Amino acid sequence: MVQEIATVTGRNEVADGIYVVKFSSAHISRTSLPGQFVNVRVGNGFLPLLRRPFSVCRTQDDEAEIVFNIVGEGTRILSEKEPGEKIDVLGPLGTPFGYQKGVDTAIMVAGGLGVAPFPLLTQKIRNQVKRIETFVGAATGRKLWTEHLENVHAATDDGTKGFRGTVVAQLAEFLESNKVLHPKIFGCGPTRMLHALSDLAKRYEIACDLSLEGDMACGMGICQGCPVERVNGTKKYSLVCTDGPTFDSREIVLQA
Amino acid sequence: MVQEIATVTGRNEVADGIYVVKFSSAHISRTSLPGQFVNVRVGNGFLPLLRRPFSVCRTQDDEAEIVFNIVGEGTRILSEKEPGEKIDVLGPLGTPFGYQKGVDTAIMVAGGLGVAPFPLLTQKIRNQVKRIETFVGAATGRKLWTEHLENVHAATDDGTKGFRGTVVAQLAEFLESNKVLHPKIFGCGPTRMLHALSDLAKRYEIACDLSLEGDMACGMGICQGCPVERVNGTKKYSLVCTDGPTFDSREIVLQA
Amino acid sequence: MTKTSFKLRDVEFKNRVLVASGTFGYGDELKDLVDVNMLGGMITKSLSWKPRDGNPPGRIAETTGGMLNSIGLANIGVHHFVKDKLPYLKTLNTVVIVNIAASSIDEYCDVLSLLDQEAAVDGFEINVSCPNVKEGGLSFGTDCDATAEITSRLRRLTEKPLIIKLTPNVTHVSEFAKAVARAGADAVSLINTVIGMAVDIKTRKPRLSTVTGGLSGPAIKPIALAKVYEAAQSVDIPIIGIGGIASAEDALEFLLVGASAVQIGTMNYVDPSASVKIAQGMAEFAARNNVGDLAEFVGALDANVEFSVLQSWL
Amino acid sequence: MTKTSFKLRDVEFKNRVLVASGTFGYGDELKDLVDVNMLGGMITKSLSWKPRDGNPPGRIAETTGGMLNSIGLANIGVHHFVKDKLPYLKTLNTVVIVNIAASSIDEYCDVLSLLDQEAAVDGFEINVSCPNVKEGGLSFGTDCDATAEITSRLRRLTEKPLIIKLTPNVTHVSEFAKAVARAGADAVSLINTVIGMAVDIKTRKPRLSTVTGGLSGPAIKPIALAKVYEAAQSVDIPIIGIGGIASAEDALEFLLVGASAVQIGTMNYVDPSASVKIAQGMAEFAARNNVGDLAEFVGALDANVEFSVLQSWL
Ligand SMILES: Cc1cc2nc3c(=O)[nH]c(=O)nc-3n(C[C@H](O)[C@H](O)[C@H](O)COP(=O)(O)OP(=O)(O)OC[C@H]3O[C@@H](n4cnc5c(N)ncnc54)[C@H](O)[C@@H]3O)c2cc1C
Ligand SMILES: Cc1cc2nc3c(=O)[nH]c(=O)nc-3n(C[C@H](O)[C@H](O)[C@H](O)COP(=O)(O)OP(=O)(O)OC[C@H]3O[C@@H](n4cnc5c(N)ncnc54)[C@H](O)[C@@H]3O)c2cc1C
Ligand SMILES: Cc1cc2nc3c(=O)[nH]c(=O)nc-3n(C[C@H](O)[C@H](O)[C@H](O)COP(=O)(O)O)c2cc1C
Ligand SMILES: Cc1cc2nc3c(=O)[nH]c(=O)nc-3n(C[C@H](O)[C@H](O)[C@H](O)COP(=O)(O)O)c2cc1C
Ligand code: FES
Ligand code: FES
Repeated sequence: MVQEIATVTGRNEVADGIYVVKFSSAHISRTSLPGQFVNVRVGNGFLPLLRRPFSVCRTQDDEAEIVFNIVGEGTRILSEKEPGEKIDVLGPLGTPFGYQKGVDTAIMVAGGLGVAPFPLLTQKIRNQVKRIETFVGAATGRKLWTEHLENVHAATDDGTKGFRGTVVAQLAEFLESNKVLHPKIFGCGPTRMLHALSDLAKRYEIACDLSLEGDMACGMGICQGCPVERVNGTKKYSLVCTDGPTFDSREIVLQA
Repeated sequence: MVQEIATVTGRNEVADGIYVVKFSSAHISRTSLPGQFVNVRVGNGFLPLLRRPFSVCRTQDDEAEIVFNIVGEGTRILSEKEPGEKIDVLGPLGTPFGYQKGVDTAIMVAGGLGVAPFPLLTQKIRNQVKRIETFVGAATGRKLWTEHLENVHAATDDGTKGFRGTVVAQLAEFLESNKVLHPKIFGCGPTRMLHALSDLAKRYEIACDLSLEGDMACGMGICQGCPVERVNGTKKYSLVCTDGPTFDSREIVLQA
Repeated sequence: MTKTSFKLRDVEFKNRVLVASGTFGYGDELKDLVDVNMLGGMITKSLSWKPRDGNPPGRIAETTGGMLNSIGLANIGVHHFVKDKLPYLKTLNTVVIVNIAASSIDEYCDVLSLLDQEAAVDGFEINVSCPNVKEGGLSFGTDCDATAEITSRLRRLTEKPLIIKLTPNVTHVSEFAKAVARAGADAVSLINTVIGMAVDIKTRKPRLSTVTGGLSGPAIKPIALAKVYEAAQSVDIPIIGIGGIASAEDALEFLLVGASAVQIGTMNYVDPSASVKIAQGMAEFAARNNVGDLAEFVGALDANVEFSVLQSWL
Repeated sequence: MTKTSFKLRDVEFKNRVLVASGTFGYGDELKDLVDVNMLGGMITKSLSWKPRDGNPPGRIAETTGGMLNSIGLANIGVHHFVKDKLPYLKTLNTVVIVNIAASSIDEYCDVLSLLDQEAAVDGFEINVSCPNVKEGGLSFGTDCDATAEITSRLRRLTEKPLIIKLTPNVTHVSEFAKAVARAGADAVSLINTVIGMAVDIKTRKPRLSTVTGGLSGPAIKPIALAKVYEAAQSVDIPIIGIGGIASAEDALEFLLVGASAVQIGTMNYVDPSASVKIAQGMAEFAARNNVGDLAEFVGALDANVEFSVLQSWL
């Protein structure tokens, strides 16, 4: 984990309102594992005050990339960073996805910007598994970003591209008509989607790691601000920022 | 007085760290009188929260100009405005300089950014007086901006340009060696300079209008936040934003 | 169309947005910029019996997301107000509330009695954040008995809406709300400014000539919401929420925690049209969400009652 | 070189900057990012006798220039702390203060007694912003007698520095400062967070699961300064200033109004190196201004005594 004033080396609108920002940091690029995140201070002022967390999306040599859409002031400021400008990045943070030996088929399921961690997961897992199937959902075709992924199955709410409906429904159809060997699901997206995905994983008895979002103040296990309820165990809550953001779907209680 | 979302039409660094920002506003341009100011909201956020006051520096057709240096967050943001961007401007505000009939020689005295109101004063008074003498002081030559003025006498603290010393000392020398007919002094600059200028005006028995600065919350006579003590009269304080920013030097008590 | 109006006694406010005392002058200064007839009402700068000069310079200082002020209740006095300001206010088609400040209970009574005869004055808001000269300058507003006494004395003098404006600078604002409700107030408004200060480290002087002053603006919104919520849990009379409101969304937060209406203060300086935009934005939000009457938002917070201010370990 | 150190009892702090409770964990989490040996000291997260799970999700919410929290004092408990955290803290070359939270006076005493034997614990800060179970959950910190009683009970149990951390959510913080000074505290620290809340208007739910929580960050700095100033006017024991400090300039404001040292809270989340930068910046400012000892700033406010909190009409 380092705190670095990194130089922005690229910024692209890769889909409608979706930005990729690239920055140089040897440490973050070379040590980040899939599912980990960086915590970005978008400016020196106090609006916004807190850092903003983003999954490490892709790494290449000494550069790392994040992908995001504009939801508020922080992401708006970030989307306006020009190459050459500086950002204050802290990372890598959190517990990566578990991709132990024995998994043959990696099934990645992304809702909206939940696609963020999967380019890096694809990058790292490619030589280890036999097969990758990637399900990417978005509201509409213009908001779909599917680069750096393998075997992409697209789904849109309005049917403008790929399957009409949710990614989870699409995955269910896929599982009905395809045999998958030693599969594991990796999911990231809105809570409602994670609920559906978690249910599906239980039904098919497939191991499933989910990457959660949630308000964070520190991102480093200091403030205790990001609890997620555990199914059982000695303590009632885990912390999204350090114990997560990735969790085995059977170990946590997703919020309503 | 209007509140307008005006388009920035120009931005130039006219001297070291000194910026001129031009914006289009027919009303402000056509109704502003010398010594009046506009109150600018530099962004939609809350940092800074309050508007920032700037003298109307020059007007041309439907465009008006302000000139400023970077002292804090507000002026920094303003200095980064690109042509085409919008700023929220409120004005013209305040009481203009008094340049009644009977004045033959206008003596303008500026310390630092106190030069701001004088291009407009020059523009408006040019055909009315017989002679204009302008004294402009700065810390150093690189920070001297003397465009759109007449008969400029420059002074710098370090002597890199013009007279070495303060503008007020330079003006005193000038008055010793020159006859001026029916003069009036117009002064704008740091408080210490205004003190010296006010003393000089008394000594030479020359009428003198000073333009004051001071913290403002509203700029419109609402908040009562900008008092200046009066020498005498029925009320103890005047308001810088509405009764001023220009005052007859004999009517007010300058702060220490 | 969404119903936006509400009533206090016989007085109907066309919507739930008012401009706060001290941030809109006497109503005439901003007439070129704001159509005050689009608002539920306007509240004047605090008026005292005699004109007041106010405090020495060093009256305002900006802070992160807010500002400090120490104006010293500079005002033109009630006689001057009646003569020079009321004629214009008479022409308005909105509710006019006069805010009163005083340094003794008798002074409050005198100012109110004089104004009660004026038809153009629709009601009163009482600023109790004033030094009680008899008690060595301690603020009335932090003394529950004094606040209640002011209320009951004034109640006897007027049939018009009587709103007591509470200070947040007390341990339990609910005690003050209950006391003034019992003493006959028609409503409470809160919060007045939060005590704060700022220092210029170069000169080593306080930025305000009075050392401390009142903090206002977006920075205090969370504090104001908690105080309004506390008051709303404790009394049945209407509450007018004030503190850092800058948008329709902010105003709706106040309604949800229990305010029947809101006042816009500091933001009037930043954007004179803020209050009108907020009034419109509230109606639009309601319409978009099929809410027929803004009253449906009042106190409609969906809070888990198991938890409360007291039980939460901060 | 400017002298930056100060003493509390026998304990010497190498400079006047500490990290605040709850914003630096137990000291080991940030060791890769911050050299805590560059600081005057570190204060642990509040510890209670037993571990505490804390409040349900919805524990933090950002606000203008600040944040709300309602953590519920989630902590690992004092036994776990002694076993797993103290060994690391022993290796540090800075002052380690343990912050204690409890729901009864006996619990405060038990935790302190247990830790008093540990050489690695240099002193105690007592978080009185905790619900007193015996009084139905009312906070100890808003009850002057209870706060004083905690102080005197704990005083009898330790010779180490005893700092009482005051809440700003009271009318007169000076009364609390005086009471704990009389009861034997070595210092007071203030402010803890200011009660606040925020609402999600779409769901109509409070953003915090406990409805209200504590506001911190730059937004509250003016409030904190005024409270520290009020306390400094009323007691002679050292004061540690807390609230919204983000720069050396901010810290110096606190020294000028009377604080002997400061704590950095929320800014540790935003910039883990903030506290070290602040400590360095204070020394540099002093050196630039030919101040040989930071002590010269303490209480050096150049205030016009004619005016005061009480007399200013806000
Ligand atoms: C571990 C982690 C990894 C993340 N990775 C990514 C990523 O790779 N790409 C990406 O686009 N986003 C990601 N997010 C979400 C991202 O952090 C937020 O979108 C961002 O913080 C919003 O900041 P803002 O200032 O633009 O919006 P704000 O002003 O903070 O919020 C604007 C609105 O969005 C809502 N909002 C804020 N944060 C979230 C959130 N976390 N989830 C849902 N709604 C929210 C707010 O309630 C508010 O209504 C991640 C979050 C976490 C916790
Ligand atoms: C009527 C009027 C007309 C003005 N006209 C001009 C003009 O034409 N050109 C110009 O450059 N400036 C002018 N000023 C001053 C200008 O408004 C301030 O420089 C500006 O508000 C600073 O904003 P900021 O956010 O950049 O700095 P802030 O962050 O507000 O301040 C940064 C530092 O500068 C100091 N400071 C802030 N305001 C002033 C001030 N008014 N005077 C001295 N120090 C200050 C602060 O104390 C602080 O230390 C005028 C002021 C008034 C009242
Ligand atoms: C400069 C200024 C002057 C004020 N004057 C008064 C006043 O005369 N009487 C009063 O009751 N409140 C006064 N207030 C308080 C406001 O009415 C309001 O309660 C407070 O500012 C909080 O709201 P806000 O955050 O929206 O500004 C004043 C506030 C400011 C900023
Ligand atoms: C998330 C969070 C957790 C906190 N936990 C504690 C705590 O356990 N004990 C305590 O005494 N203060 C706690 N505080 C209060 C801080 O120590 C500090 O008093 C307060 O945040 C004001 O300082 P700041 O504005 O610099 O953050 C906490 C603050 C925050 C933001
Ligand atoms: S965000 Fe601070 S502990 Fe997780
Ligand atoms: S700045 Fe508000 S009255 Fe002058």
